[in-house]
Amino acid sequence: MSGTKMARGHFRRRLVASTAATALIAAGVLVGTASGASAKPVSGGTLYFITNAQQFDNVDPARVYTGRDIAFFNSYLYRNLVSYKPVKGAAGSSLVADLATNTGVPSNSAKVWKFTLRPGVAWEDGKAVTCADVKYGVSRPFAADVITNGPQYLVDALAIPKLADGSSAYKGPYKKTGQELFDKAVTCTGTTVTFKLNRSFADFNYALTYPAGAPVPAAKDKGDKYDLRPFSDGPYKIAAYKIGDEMHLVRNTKWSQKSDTVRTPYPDDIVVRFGLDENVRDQIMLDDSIPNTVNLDGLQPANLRTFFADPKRESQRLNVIDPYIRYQAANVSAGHLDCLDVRKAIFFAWNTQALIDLAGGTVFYGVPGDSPVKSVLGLDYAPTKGNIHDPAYKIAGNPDEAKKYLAAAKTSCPATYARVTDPTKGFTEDLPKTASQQKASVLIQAAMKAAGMTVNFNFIPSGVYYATLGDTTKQNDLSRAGWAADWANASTVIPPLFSTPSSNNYTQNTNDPAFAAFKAKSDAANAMTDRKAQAKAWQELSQYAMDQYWILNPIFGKGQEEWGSQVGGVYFWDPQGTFGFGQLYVKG
Amino acid sequence: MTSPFLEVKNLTVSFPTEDGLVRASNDISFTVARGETLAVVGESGSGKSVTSLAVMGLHNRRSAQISGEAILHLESGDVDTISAPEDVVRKLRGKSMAMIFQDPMSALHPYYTVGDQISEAWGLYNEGSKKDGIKRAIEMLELVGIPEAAKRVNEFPHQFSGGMRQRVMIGMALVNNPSLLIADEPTTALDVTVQSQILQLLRDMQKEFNMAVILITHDLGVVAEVADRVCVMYAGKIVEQAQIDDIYYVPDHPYTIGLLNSIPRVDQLDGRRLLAIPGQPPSLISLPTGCAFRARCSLSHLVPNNLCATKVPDLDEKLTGHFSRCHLTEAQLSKARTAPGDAL
Amino acid sequence: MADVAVVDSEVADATVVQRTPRQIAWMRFRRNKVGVISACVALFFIFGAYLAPIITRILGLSNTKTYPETLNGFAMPVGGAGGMSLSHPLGVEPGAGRDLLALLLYGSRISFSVAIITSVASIGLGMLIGITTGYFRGKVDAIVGRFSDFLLSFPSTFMIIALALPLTQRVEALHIAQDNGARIVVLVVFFVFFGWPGFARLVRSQAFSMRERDFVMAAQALGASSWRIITKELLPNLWPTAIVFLSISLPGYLAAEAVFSFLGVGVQAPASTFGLVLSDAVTYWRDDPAYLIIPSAYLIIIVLSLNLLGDAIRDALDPKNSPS
Amino acid sequence: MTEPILKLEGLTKYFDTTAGGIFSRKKGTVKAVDGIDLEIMPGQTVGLVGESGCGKTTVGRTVLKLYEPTSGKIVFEGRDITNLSRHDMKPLRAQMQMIFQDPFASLNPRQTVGSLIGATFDIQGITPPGGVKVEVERLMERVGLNPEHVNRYPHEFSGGQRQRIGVARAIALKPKLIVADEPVSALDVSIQAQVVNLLDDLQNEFGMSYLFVAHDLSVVQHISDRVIVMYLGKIMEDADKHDLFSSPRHPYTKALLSAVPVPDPIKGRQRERIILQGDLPSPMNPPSGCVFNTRCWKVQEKCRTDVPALIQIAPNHRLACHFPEPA
Amino acid sequence: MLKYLVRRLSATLLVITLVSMSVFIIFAYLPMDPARLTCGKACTPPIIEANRHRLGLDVPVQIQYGRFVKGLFVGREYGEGAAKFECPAPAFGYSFNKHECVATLIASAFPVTFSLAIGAFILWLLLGVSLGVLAAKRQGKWQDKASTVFVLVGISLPTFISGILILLLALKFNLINPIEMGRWVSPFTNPLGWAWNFIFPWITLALAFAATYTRFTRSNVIETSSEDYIRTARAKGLSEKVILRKHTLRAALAPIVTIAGLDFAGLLGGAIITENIFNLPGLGRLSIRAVLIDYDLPVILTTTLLAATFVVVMNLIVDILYAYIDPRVRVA
Repeated sequence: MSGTKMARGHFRRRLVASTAATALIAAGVLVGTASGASAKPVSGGTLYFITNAQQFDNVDPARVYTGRDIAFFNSYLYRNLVSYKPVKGAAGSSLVADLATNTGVPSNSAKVWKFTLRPGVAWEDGKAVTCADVKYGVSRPFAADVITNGPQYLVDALAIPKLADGSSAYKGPYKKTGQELFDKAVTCTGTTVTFKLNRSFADFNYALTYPAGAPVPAAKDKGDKYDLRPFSDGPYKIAAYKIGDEMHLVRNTKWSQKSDTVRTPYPDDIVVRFGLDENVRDQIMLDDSIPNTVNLDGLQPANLRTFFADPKRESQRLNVIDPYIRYQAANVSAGHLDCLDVRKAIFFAWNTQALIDLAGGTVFYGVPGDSPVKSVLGLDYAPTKGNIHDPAYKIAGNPDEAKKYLAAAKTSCPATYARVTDPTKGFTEDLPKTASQQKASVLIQAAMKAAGMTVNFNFIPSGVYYATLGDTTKQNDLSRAGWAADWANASTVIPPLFSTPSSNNYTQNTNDPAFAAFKAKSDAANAMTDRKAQAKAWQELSQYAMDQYWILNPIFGKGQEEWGSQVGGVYFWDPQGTFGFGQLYVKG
Repeated sequence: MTSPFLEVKNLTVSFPTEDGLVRASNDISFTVARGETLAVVGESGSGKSVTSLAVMGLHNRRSAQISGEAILHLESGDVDTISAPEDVVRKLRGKSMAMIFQDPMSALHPYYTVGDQISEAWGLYNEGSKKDGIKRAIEMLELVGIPEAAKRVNEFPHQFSGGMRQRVMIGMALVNNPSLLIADEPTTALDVTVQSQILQLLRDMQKEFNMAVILITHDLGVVAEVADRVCVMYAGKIVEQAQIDDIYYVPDHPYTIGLLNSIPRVDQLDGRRLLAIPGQPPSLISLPTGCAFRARCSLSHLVPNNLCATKVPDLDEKLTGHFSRCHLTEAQLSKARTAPGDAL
Repeated sequence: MADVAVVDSEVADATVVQRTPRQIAWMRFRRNKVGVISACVALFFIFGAYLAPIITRILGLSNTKTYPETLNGFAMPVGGAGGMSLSHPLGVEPGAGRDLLALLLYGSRISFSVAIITSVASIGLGMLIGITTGYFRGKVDAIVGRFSDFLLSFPSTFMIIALALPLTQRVEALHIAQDNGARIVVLVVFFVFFGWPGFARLVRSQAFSMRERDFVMAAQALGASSWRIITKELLPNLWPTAIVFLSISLPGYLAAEAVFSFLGVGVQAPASTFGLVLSDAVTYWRDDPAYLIIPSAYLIIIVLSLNLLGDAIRDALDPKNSPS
Repeated sequence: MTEPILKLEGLTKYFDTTAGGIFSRKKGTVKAVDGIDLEIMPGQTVGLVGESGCGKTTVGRTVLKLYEPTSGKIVFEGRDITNLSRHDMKPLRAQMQMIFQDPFASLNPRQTVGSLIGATFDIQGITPPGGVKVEVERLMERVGLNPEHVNRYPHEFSGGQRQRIGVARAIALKPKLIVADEPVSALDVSIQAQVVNLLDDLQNEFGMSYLFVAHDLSVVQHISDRVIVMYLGKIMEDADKHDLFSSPRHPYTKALLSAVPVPDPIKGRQRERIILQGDLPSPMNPPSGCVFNTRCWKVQEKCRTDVPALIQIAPNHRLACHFPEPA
Repeated sequence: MLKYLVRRLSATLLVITLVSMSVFIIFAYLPMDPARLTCGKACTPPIIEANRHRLGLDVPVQIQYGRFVKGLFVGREYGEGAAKFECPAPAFGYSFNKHECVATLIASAFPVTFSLAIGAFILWLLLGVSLGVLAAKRQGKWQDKASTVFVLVGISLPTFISGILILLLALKFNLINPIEMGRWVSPFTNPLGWAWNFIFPWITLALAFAATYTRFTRSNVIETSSEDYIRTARAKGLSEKVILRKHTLRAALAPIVTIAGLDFAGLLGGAIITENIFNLPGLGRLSIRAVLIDYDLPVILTTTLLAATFVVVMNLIVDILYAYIDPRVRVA
């Protein structure tokens, strides 16, 4: 399992380039935007996907939360009320009505949203998709002990009271505790579903691009087991899903093109092969031995270069700026990296160059970033001052500068200084246990050593990496993490990463004296309706986070996709940060 | 005297080892006729078993150097088991010559029933089904005195007692009416009461089958009970060969004399001190020059010119039909015989 | 009577060259060319492992230092054969750019340490338990015997893999050792825990049968204490078994350590062991085959020479060849 | 009247045989020695004969408390040592020693002759006059070994020489009783006499008693003053050597004697031979009544039901038979 | 015999019970918190507690064990209210990562592991025994030396190296279709496809195991050849071929049953490395991924238990088999 690939499954957001779309640095402009655009798509054939994973993390619509999986299932199995437009480029980030006839009608300062269902949409058993199905689907994320992993926007935003411990008073459709509260928040009148929110939520329809808002027929729901065999209202249905082996999708004969303006199913069969080792996958891609294959995981860095240098593979690859930033979260709580000077020392000592080289170089991996908000977010991004723009900053690390800060730390925070410089102690970084992160640890160790610091590593099984970090008692001094905006608003970046003590905030900055002020400003920004003012607030907050070195050495990442010579219709679907699965076809 | 069935001439067997050549048996010659029992007596390492295994062609031809002849006078003609091709010798084994061993426990295959093992031997030289073989095995078991043979034929060797196992061995060896039976210490592992049973059985079987029997043993008592003629071996060589009574009453070699004088006898209650032969047998790798027994022989000083140390004595016929390998004169020997205490 | 004595000793002098059992084994071992060569090779590697800090210092290398100048912009070694050069005799590690020789020297140090500590500890424990149960028998023997049967039926590999992570955390929490130290502790404890019953069984059966041997009875008849019998009568006769077992288990544990670190259990990066280097090398096999071949060969040579050495020792000490 | 050096009263030794499994269970009991009474006088040699499995070796070992007796009494020099602890036994061990059958197995292959013999002093904590080394060399010389070989290992000696080492070890502390367990049966014929003579000489010199355990009646006959015949853990007959060999009263003794081959062809041909049928019964399941009844040619109904007592039929002659042979 | 069987069987059951108990206790006292690890991404204390309840870890360990044992016989229910579902007996637990009853996962993984084990087993036995016999018969000749080399290489070459080399070669020469690699093919519907699927893993394992058997066979054949009963067979006039086939091998190979049985049992628990390298969805891969990727406790617990059970049961089978082969150890 090559690290970048593996890790990608564990960054949990993908980016909407921007609704405003104007300031967008278009994705997919880096290396030839491939895809034989001239060829006409053909129907039929079998399309293969190959991956090292044993299974999809989740298949249950309420639990799917990785960009790739959302794009995959949205294209084939589920229909949401609204969807992103399945086209290349900036236009792909615009919303279109899908299951609904419109993209949502807000009222009461966007505290109430109404969607009307499209007629003629049927489940795979032929029954019509009803408003009750939508309501039932929306209710499921409330069953927090069954529906794990999914996005929490609906739970957070629907007008249902919260209990003292922060959980919703509604416990989901299985236990039915507080059902009446939910029934008030989500109502059906005919084919119109109405959502009552607890606050103004101008982007609420974007939150509904998550399948968590997709309908589920109550009769087919089997709780946890629904994750294996969700019911389809899309153009395909699951013929077989065997973990560790394959998922086989076949055409859903009850689906009709008339009722769907978004999807265009081409292949007859779609097969996802699980558990293929990286050597095997790379072999397939390099030899083009299975030409109707799409690689869901990337190539190993070494093979990546070979593949991208081969002129024969010109039309089988994409190298784009992806929606992710990768960074190290500094645990600023007492007893950890509670010393700004030490954090700065680490920042300056960091050998970003070697780490980038290791992961494929700037061509494939990314460039040093200067903000938690990625530049592709447009409006909300502004270059920050300091950090990588500091004259002393060197991309390959500046141990001398680091030592200066360490010297300062000696007086400003002697305990922390003593610990990080003690060869028998040092500080500890959490890393997911993948081959590439283990390799990266070598470089990190060498860089820290050069600056007179000691670093240890705590490798956590990759599948439980974030779950383990989420336990604040388990978190160490520094934790590697990644993030992508859920849609083109830093409201999906700054608050989750810094201003809520939720499980996505690995800085533990609630202990920071500046936290209260930061949170207040963040909450205010979140509630702003003036987009420009809001953007400015986000920029200031970004600057503050960077100044505090809550996160260190972010990388604005890139992503690559490869596919076989028989696969056509490939483009990079910006908002999902992955393929536009729905347009893929197998060349005749 | 009938013509010999087996004629062994100048048989020499050596084994090359890391430490040197082991001359296990050296220039052995003897004959044995049908109906006759030849006993080969000697201590461990004297070469008695090695000789018999050579006759049977049971030495690994790669690890043993064998010379000389061992001629079987068969009805179909003479065969020299030393020089004959392996395959020819193999087809003589079991049929023309058979062998039984000291330890019947380890000599029987632990995983097969005794019936299987006997019928396997029978099947080699007889046409017939397995059933016939088992029938024959039962016959043989009855013959060698195993009670309830029909039942016990299906049992495994470990279910038999030592004596019964040796009976099975004998039965198996005799299943094809061999003309020659070599019994290599057949009773050494057995208790005396069982030993006498087995010796009795061997005598009976010899009569029944009119076999030539070579009995290899270290026990002079056993020899006295069953042998017609005796070869005494020492350090790989035959030192004395004679009719049974001659060996016991007119022993003609200091070693034989010494042996007879050194063993306590249950029939003599005089409590006299045993006359031990001093020292140890020599190593077969570095045999001393001259007579191998010289170092332990108390009479060698009687031989002039230090002859014992320089010349290996020949196996001379000192009395009629009585061969001895010694430089001493008959007179000197006869004195040693009659007054052992004085001479030795 | 005097006549007997004199002649006896003459013959004994002529036939037997005086040698102690140890000398005989040593002589037999020396005669085995393959054994001697593999002993040299094994010693060479063992010394290499334990002198790693000195060797690397002499060569001006470090196992933690990265050599960015040896890598190109794609973090691949510059030059052929995995970046072999005078300053980096076995080339460098792609990706991070550490010196491969230093990695292997330090890596084999960990592997050897684990293997040696484990072998010695499990043999020591096995010897202690085996000899006591074999000699005293009775209740203790029955209980220990059942327990070791029980352990032998445990899927030790599974247990090690499944428990390595949580137990490492526990060892760290108890401040017994930290980080890779803790992982090594866990690995060694596991190996020993599941390793001793095999040897104890062997020793027990030998002690059991030896106890019935007349020389033990002779000692008992002289009034020797159990302690004396165990230490003076049994133990000296069990050393060859222990040495043979050691020579067999050493390469076994060495390879096992490599396997576990390959699987991601046991020692972890940024430290280097054979398993870690090899699992990393597999991802580079196309672009840098030397990086796969050299460590594989290095490991195979070590294990092979230890195995050959073990064979030679076994032949030299084999009781079947022994004159006793 | 002199006191016996060793007296056994109703000595029994049973062995439990167990079956494997998670919990071992008793499978059966081997009655190796089943009620033995005997006395050995100072300077006397008592031969204990019988076929393999008759329990004679077990008697020897139990006498020395190498096996704990199941019941009965062992009296050594008038002292009941049956229940003495290991610790209390230790000083007594200097007085009672053992010579073993297998000269290969009874010497620890990893110890030199010097340490093998010297261990006796070491264990008993005795320093002989002149020191252990001198004494060891003296002992070696006494048993006919070259004292220069004191640093050699057992494998460097021949069988006969090893048995001499064993003898030297046994006599080192000048014991009063030596249990010699088949001391010559593993030796070649020409060597047997050497060791038998050595034992004879030592007895003359030191005056110790021997319990001479052997299956070879010729050797026993030669060395013993008195001979005890055992069968299936029980004494069949116990008599003065001459009585026993010239006029055995027990059918088993008689059969045993007649089965011993005599190295005299003419005598052999003339001799009356009693060939016993069948094998020794299993000591786990001995026959009822007289244990010999299954093979006895004189067996009668009484033999199958009544156990014959070992009774004194003449001075120095005890017998356990319902229908003894005529004297 | 029946009595013996019953006794051995009950002893075996007891051992399995003890093993399962200790495995249970060991895992129950680990510092890992499965409730947190499987509770998903938005873990708050109430959710973790709800999750603990869902996993059945909110009760003392003896009750957990009781439920486990009960589940084995009557099945087990999970979830509450409308989300309730059942794992039918034998229920080893439920994997919330894979959304499957562990028994189902095992049922699909076991045929793979069994196929791998049985094929490799046959291959290495054939290879090891025939090489061993050859070496013994040609003692000191080149065949013997060649087999020694094979043995040493086999013993010294870790499977994670040999397996990868074999895989890379097979891929390089297009001997395997990479996308179909390791996919389960039933031997009943497509025996050739099944065999082809497993041939490289078989070779990998056979290489590692055959060496031991070659060595073992060689020394046993040599040892047996010097037994008295072989000399007896020769004295009977049997030909060397018959002696080897019927007399020597029978005795020389009998002890192999024990080793082979235990090796086979060990493999049945999962050949972790080989399964991983060759993408075989067997027990070994199931368990190692459960450990290294998502720490899926019910799966780890079950595979561990299963592996132990295989060893214990195989011990029993081997003993019975051995008694059948060697009449001396047959019990009355």
